[in-house]
Amino acid sequence: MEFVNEFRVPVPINQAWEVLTDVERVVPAIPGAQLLSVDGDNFTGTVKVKVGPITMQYKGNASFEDKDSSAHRAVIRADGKETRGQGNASAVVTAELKDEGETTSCVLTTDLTISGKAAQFGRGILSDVATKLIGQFAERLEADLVAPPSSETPTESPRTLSAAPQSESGASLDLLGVVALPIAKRVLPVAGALAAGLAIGYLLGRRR
Amino acid sequence: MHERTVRMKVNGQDTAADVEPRTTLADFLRERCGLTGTHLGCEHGACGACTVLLDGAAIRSCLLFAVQAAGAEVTTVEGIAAASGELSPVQAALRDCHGLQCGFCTPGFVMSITALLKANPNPSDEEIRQGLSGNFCRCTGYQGIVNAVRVAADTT
Amino acid sequence: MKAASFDYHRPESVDGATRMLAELGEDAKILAGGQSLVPMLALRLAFFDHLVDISQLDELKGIERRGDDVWIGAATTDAVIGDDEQISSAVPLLTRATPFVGHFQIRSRGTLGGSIAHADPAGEYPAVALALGASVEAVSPGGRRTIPATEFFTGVWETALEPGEVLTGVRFPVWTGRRGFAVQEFARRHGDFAIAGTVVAVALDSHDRVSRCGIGLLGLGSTPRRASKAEAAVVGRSVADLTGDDIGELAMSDLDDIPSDLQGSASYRSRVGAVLVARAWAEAIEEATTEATNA
Amino acid sequence: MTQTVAGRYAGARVPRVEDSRLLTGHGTYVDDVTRPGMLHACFVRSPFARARIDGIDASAALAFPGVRAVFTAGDLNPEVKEAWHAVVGKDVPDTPRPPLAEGEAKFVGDPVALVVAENRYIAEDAVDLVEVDYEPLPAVADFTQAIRLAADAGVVVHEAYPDNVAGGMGGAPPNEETFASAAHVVKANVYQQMYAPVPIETRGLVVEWQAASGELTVWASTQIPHELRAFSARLLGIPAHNVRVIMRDTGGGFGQKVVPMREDMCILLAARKLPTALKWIEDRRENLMSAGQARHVDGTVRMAFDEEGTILAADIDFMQDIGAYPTPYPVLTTAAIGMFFPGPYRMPKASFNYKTVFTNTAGLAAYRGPWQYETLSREILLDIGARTMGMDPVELRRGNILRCDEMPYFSATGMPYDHVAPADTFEQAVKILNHEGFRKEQREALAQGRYIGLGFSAYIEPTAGATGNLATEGATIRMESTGKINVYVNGGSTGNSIETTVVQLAADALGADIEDVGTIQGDTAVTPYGAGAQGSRSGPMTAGAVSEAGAVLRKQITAMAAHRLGVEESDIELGGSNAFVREDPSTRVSFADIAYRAYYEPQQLPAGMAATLEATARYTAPTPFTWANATHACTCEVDVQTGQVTLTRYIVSEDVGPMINPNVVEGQIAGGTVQGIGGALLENMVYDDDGNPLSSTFVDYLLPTATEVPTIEYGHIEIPGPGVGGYKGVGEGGAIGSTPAVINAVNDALAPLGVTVTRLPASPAALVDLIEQAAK
Repeated sequence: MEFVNEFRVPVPINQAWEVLTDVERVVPAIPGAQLLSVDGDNFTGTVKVKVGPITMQYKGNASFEDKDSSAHRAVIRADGKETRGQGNASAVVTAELKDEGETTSCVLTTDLTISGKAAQFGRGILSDVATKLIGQFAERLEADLVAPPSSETPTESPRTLSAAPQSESGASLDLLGVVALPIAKRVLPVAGALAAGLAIGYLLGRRR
Repeated sequence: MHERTVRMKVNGQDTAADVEPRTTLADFLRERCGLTGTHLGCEHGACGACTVLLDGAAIRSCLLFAVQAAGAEVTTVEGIAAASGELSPVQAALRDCHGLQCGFCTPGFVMSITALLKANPNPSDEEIRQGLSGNFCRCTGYQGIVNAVRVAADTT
Repeated sequence: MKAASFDYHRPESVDGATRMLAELGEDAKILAGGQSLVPMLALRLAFFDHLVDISQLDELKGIERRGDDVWIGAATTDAVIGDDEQISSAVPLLTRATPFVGHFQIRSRGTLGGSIAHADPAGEYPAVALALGASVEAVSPGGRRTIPATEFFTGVWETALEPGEVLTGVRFPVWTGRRGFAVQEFARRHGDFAIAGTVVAVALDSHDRVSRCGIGLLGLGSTPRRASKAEAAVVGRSVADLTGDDIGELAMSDLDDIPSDLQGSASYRSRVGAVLVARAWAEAIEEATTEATNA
Repeated sequence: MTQTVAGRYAGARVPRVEDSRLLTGHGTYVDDVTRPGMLHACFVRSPFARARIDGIDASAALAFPGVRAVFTAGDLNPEVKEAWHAVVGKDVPDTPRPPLAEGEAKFVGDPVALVVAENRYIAEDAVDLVEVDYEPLPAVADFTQAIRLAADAGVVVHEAYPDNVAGGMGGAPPNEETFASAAHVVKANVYQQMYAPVPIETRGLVVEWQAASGELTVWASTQIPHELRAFSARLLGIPAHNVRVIMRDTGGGFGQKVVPMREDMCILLAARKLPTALKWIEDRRENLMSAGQARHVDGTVRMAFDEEGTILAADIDFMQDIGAYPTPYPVLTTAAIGMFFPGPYRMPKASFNYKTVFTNTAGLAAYRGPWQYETLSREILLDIGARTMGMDPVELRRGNILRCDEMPYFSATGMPYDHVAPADTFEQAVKILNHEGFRKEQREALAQGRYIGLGFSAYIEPTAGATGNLATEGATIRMESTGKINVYVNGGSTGNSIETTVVQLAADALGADIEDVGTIQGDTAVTPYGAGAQGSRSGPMTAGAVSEAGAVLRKQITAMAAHRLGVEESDIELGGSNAFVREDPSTRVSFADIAYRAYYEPQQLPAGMAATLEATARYTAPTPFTWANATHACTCEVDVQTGQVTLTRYIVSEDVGPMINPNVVEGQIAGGTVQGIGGALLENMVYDDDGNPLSSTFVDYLLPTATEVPTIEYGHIEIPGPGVGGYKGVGEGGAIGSTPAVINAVNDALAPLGVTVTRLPASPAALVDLIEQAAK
């Protein structure tokens, strides 16, 4: 399943690239993410996603597939395993920055594969969830980027333009949905993998 | 781990057992009280096979932990017929209407119908079907069960 | 299919519960009726080290007329709500929505507070609370506060409640005058969560003009929704000038996160939602106008 | 024809002997069995549709308090001696079926390891602690793409089948000249979704091995106690007489419990390595993920008609999804779809061709009316044909359906129909429905913008198929020392009431009062071999066995009574649990006295007369098939705005020969019919593109409930079959005929909108989509 999320930060592209590839600044911005270890090319982290009563925690490691500082493009492959249960999540996250003068747009393309209970109950609102998480990420990141906080923070607050299909892309995606009900009408954990991908991805960014 | 003593009245009998908090009422009844008439068909509150009466109200015993029922009065399918073995009107009606085949879902239906008729002694056909819709049966196609509720309503 | 281990607590009071929750932190969860939580635990989708059972606290039970509202304690069960005379006369929409909440075996355990706090996008009670303009009462060691239903539901199973805050009750405004109420739901089977549903409340003035309107939607977003645009469009208009179909279309027009799943795509849900709103509207208007003749 | 037993009890609505224990919670299902020190098993299952297993680390699980063992493929799989199934036989090449996944997990839910612990709670805790190192691999999730994926991408489920095709078969090729020259030719693609038996009691067994004596005792939820015993002995390589299988009550099977599956093998193998009994009770998610799948066929059907709508030829070309681990060998069973495709119609030419393909889903398993697709696709096509030719579907069927006077009749695929009259059940159904009246009502409804419809479906069904171990059934009848009678049969009842029917038949066979007759079933230690409750055979086959054993015992009783009363054996009548002189009924001796004499005063018997008061017989079916038949008629209303289908009337007119117990017959029909209704409208076992199952709970897998099913009206035609009593089987028919009847009713209702459903299930969303498309 592919998701495209876009957000803007009110800083020039080089500054954005610097920040976006700075582990210490990016990780805290990722919902539920925690860096466990940085070991050469290998980074491990956890992402804990809570939705109502449901908690899904993935422990992940990531490998860096491509990073082009001139094109401001980074590709990260991340794999996470549920810390409880037999489920897995893997994500290939491509982050591309676009120079828009005073602002920079960041396009995240996430190819997500989920297995385990999360996949069996939760496909219905994945894009909704991913969008929400990235939105949170963007807000926190922006707050960080415009720090030190001044009274006139940018008027344009980050908008999340979800290019992800609201599951209207035909029957196949509809089948990925999950029927509403008391158990897990909507399960977010899948988003954990997405966040994991981001987390680890940006951790990797640090390595240069 | 951290078991605790749970006391409740089951079919009129004072009962106590040490259980983990996560032990469901269904497992408490089946494994600690030896009342295996309460069946588990899904363990997530959908099929109704584990239906029992808690202080008179029909509930899913797979959706309640035994510790939550502490101090309560529980009635299971074993507590429905007379001590002499004479079937209750609901049980007799199910037999007379061929309202059961494999019998696995039957205890849940006996309990649900008993509660249903207590709350509404003279249900319409629609009320009967809606009242039964929380219990799954795979054998009978519900034909005999629906008829049995009508018959039991007339005989009680 | 057995839950993971947890510790069970049964506080003696709401204050005791809030203190307990403060001590135990995020590894603790409030257990009320448990009809949504326990399946999640059994399926091991949810894990908590501590469950704090508030279902037996008397101070959370009860139904009282309080000024222009009816207050219902959080631990009041669906079954009690469905049978209560005062509610059926003062807040009929709640009474009519109750039979749609699962099956009667679920309603004997399920509670109003649990349903509101669980905030299922397809929950009936949350939609009723939105349509009628109810307010939610919560308490924490920090004190008590009241949250308008319109600000309460923030996302899938997410609410404005702070960690450790306990929902104590809900106040439902009593609508007076020429009122009409209707509930329309569409589900694959009786008792299933709705593919789409709506609860409609209208009040008319003596000239058959809509003086007040509340339309709650369920299954049509990541939270229960209020069809604000449709509500605004009908208030002040004469019922003769309004068609259910238009209102149904309008009610769908401002939805931006209709879910898609096994039972139907977002476009299907929105189509069904419009139909249901139209049907509920007709029912509610029918009732409101006939009340005139009685009045 | 054969004489039918004119009995006192056979044919009556006798109350069931099973009911009092089941209604009071005193049945004994496998989960009710406990043994001293019993341990509990839970499987570690693959979260991936296809993944290489690079390693399994059970150390954390083994260290967990209360865990006794963790078994992996290396521990169990090498222990398998023989694993063939009797329904197929030992000489047919089988598809792979390792107890635990070996090297590669092939579907979500594939058992990878087995945890044994002191209770189920701990076992589930430990399952989460087993670390399996998976390397995910591309999977075949959509069976219609299986062959392409193998060819284009090399995605293969089993290495031994590089094209993902397990096998197939083609009869005579389609007669294209006929199709080319016929006045009318209709063609349709019919896709049937995957659904499953879903008994309310899941699978399970308790296995106890006693090393010292080499004895194995198995308490099981099964339809086939004796064959489970034989299978267990073969699997473990121990003598069958050291294996005892016990089943008292089984909570539904519908085919799921007729053949031991991989988990059963695992528990049998693991129990042998443990000091105490091992219990495995499948939970609902496991049941919906791995207990086997059914239906799931995609095919193209064609029919050629002349000017008057007479069928000239028919052809079916289809593919069935058999998943990763079909049980049993699927290729032959699938052939039935092709062979029965002509159904109850005069069809001069018929041809079929099919393939069975592997996918990364659980695996095809038996389900009530496994060949149902032949009726589904044929009956949908007939209605399409009728609309195309401007005929009423009733007229079209009436002109082509077979009549009693045409029997015996060989179908174009070589099926030898006899003792059956499809036209009779059809006309009876049309009559009960009041066809003309409905058409009038339909026109009026349409004028008001309401869409109501009528659907028919007729089929001819092979019951009591007499192949292999299914061809015979045994019974022992014993008059005990009290004069009471016990009937010992294999049983395997999963709700088919065979305890009651056996008692009815034995009482009639011996002239006993029904209260004096009991039955013992399901314990292989005391019952004669039988093939169990499958293939709509229990009624007719067990009736035959009881009749033959009863005749022998009747002779023994008569001989003793004649001597006791001093008359000729030919003067003796049996009735009311007495033997009496025909001319002078007051001269009598009770069964109790006869038994007392035989057991306690054998020396009083005349010289040379054996004291034996019991008989065992094995009945062999007289014909390869016993043909039953039925016509289903259904009416519905469709809400074209929401797509909601409401069934308003449902009629089944059926011929299962004389009815042993009409309650039982109608109960079987109703249960099957509602399963078929579920298959038409609700039930859908969905996998996503990655092979994740999306209906693994009762929240997502929609069983019909009391609010979705109509009242069923029955019509009975009783044409005696070839066997004893003329009885025919009734177990499966309802599930075969109802799905197409419902779909045809929906299509009839929506015909004015130009909508025809050929892809199942007919969900509200699917119907609304079709209606919108048709409007464009």
